[in-house]
Amino acid sequence: MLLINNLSFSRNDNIIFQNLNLSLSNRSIAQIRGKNGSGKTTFLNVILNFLESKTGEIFWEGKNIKKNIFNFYNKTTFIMDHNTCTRKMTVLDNINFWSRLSSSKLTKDEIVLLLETFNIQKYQNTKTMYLSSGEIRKLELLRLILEQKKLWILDEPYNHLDDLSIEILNQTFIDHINKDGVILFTSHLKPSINNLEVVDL
Amino acid sequence: MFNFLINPYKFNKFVDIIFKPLVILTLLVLTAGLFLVYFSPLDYQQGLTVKIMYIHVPSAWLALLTYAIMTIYSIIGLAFKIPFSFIINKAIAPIGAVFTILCLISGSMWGKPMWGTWWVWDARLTSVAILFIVYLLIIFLNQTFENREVREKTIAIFILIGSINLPIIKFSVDWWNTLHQTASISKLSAPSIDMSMLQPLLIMTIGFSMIGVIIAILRIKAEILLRKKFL
Amino acid sequence: MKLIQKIFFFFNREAKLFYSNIGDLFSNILFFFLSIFIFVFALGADEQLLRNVGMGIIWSLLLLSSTLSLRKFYEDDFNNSVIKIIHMGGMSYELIVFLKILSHFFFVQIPFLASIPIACVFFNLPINEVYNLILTFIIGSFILSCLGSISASMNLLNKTNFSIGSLIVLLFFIPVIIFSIGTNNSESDFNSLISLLLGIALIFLGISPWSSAAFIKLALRNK
Amino acid sequence: MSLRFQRLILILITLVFLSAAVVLILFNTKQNIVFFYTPTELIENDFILNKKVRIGGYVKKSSFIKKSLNTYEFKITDNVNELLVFYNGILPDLFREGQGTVIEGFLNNNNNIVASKVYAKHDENYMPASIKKELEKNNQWKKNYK
Repeated sequence: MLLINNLSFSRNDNIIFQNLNLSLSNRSIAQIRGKNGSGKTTFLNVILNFLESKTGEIFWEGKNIKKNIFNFYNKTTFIMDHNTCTRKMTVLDNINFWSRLSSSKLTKDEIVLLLETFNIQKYQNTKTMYLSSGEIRKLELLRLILEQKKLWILDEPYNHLDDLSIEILNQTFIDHINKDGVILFTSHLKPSINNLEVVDL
Repeated sequence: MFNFLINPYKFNKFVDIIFKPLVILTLLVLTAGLFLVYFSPLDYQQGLTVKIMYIHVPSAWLALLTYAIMTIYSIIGLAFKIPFSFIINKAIAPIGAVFTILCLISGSMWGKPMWGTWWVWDARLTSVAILFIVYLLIIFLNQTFENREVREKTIAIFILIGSINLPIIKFSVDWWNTLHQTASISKLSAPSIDMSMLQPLLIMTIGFSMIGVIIAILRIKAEILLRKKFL
Repeated sequence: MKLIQKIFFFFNREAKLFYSNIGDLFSNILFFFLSIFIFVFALGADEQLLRNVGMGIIWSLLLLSSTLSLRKFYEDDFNNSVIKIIHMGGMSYELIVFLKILSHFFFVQIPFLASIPIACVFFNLPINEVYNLILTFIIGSFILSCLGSISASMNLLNKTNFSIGSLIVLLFFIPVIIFSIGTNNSESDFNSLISLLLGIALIFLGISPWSSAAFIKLALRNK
Repeated sequence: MSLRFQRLILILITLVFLSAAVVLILFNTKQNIVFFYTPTELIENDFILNKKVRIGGYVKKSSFIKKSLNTYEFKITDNVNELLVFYNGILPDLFREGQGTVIEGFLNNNNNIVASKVYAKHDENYMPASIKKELEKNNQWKKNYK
């Protein structure tokens, strides 16, 4: 249950966005639309407390996130628009590191099964710098399922993906919502997901 | 009363009033200082070479004073988030650097006849040289970062870290027995410098600090105008 | 309990990263040995001169060659925002910096330690000077890692000239060099100098997590 | 492990480190960054033969002998004990008996020094030459060196 009331942010006094209100109950998905440079990524960073908001607060499950930030982080996965996997490490090393970092309960063969669904299993032991950008993007999105967190925050999840992968991604979104998760993502595409809440910046 | 030191607009108003009289006063003080130094007596030990003291000592004091002012302003800037203090930091860094190099050059010119060598590696001289390097680093840091906020905060933190050097310079003569002599003025007993030499020294110090203040005013005003263009 | 496991896997990842680009380390050590040769050729091969001057040269070359690997500290982890993910994984920035300093100490400074005896042979230093050099380098290299972390985090957004970072390291390393070479002339008593070096190491260990974390937060806010 | 709890532990660790560091540094700053030793200090921590050493003190009155052109012999003392100094080279013009001086040189065996460099140390009193003459005239001039 994510609640944002009259959030405003300005970077050396030119205002990026002003008194923005949003409330996401369980089993809900929201999309943030806006032209480029309208502050979509900044909005996500402000929600995750990487940027200081000028006014307004953010509540997760009724508690202000500034008070106990790690409980909030413990239940959130953040997929950024740029790739965060380490280029010099192999795909499996990255996945092991992520799963240990978020102490996820997936076993080894479940992970291999996951790789097959995203059909990047044949690159298991190659370094990520040799993968194509689409495959790296899929590896990033794989972290969503790997960490099994309640709140998903994604930044431009659809770029670099082919149609088949977009279909798989939408399917994972719907499965996650049915298991009463919360999803918030920014994109300029118009995905075909029903009861999608749209926020315009 | 003192918030012209913190607020740029009040600073501009205050400065426009006092600038002209300050320049005239400085010229007067400096000419008076020149005459006093010319007629000041020779030292019983060193004779004529003591006259270098009238440049060496004021520039040394002002070098330390400028760095102390910059430290105070970085604390104000970081703790109370007053942007004007970063402008002042950027403006008076070169002034401190000039005073330090003046102090080093006049010191080594004075050292050759007195001690017998241009430069000796002892605590006081090395720490003043380090202070000069810190000043140069601050000036270079001012040109590195693109983002203004990052640049100001980084330099402010760097000034704070560098301020460990101030006590070392001040007390280096007392803590470790160095070739440089201990302070003549700050002794608790009567100052071990004769009255007829103390007066020109104080006059020259006032003259030097007024020159410093004038240049600082000009640089700060220029910096404010520069900042307005971007704001 | 989970935090200790995370810390262990943080080091695991650092080890993997270190072994994946081992070439960097060898280029640093090669720089160290090549500059030793240059000094020997510059000074001429007279035995007695090299013996007197050896410890000072080795110490300053160690310092210079360890400032080469400054950029690697936070640069690539910061650019692909892995720091944000680790922070979200449950580690505060100060802890990340502390672990980075430890891993830099183990993976960069210890190989230098291994190369000191070979360098001492080139300068045929007496055995007690070699012992002094190794002991002071262990403490000195830890101070170097702390200083490297501060100056690397200070220059995260500094795209233009990165040499300011190594200037800062050299500037704050002056007292350490004075004391560690001081262990050589025998009037000053040995263990008071070593405890002085330990004192400086503890000071830098105390301030570097906080200042580096502050710089990283500042850089993250203005990426 | 909430953020504040982690930060609290790190604050405690830093305070422990800083206090230990301050104790270590203040305890033994005195002896080792020394520009020069006084003769007594040198004699106390037993001579170091043919090791470059710097000694500071005052030139003993009436101990200054000019052997030949540019070679001198004088005693350096700190009013407790003294050392004999041999030096050949140019003396700084401030150098004379009773004046503070710093000597760099090597100790040979029977506690005298072959100096390689002699600095004249200027103490912190400045006084015009004219007043010194008057004081000498009515002989209140006394040189009390501590």
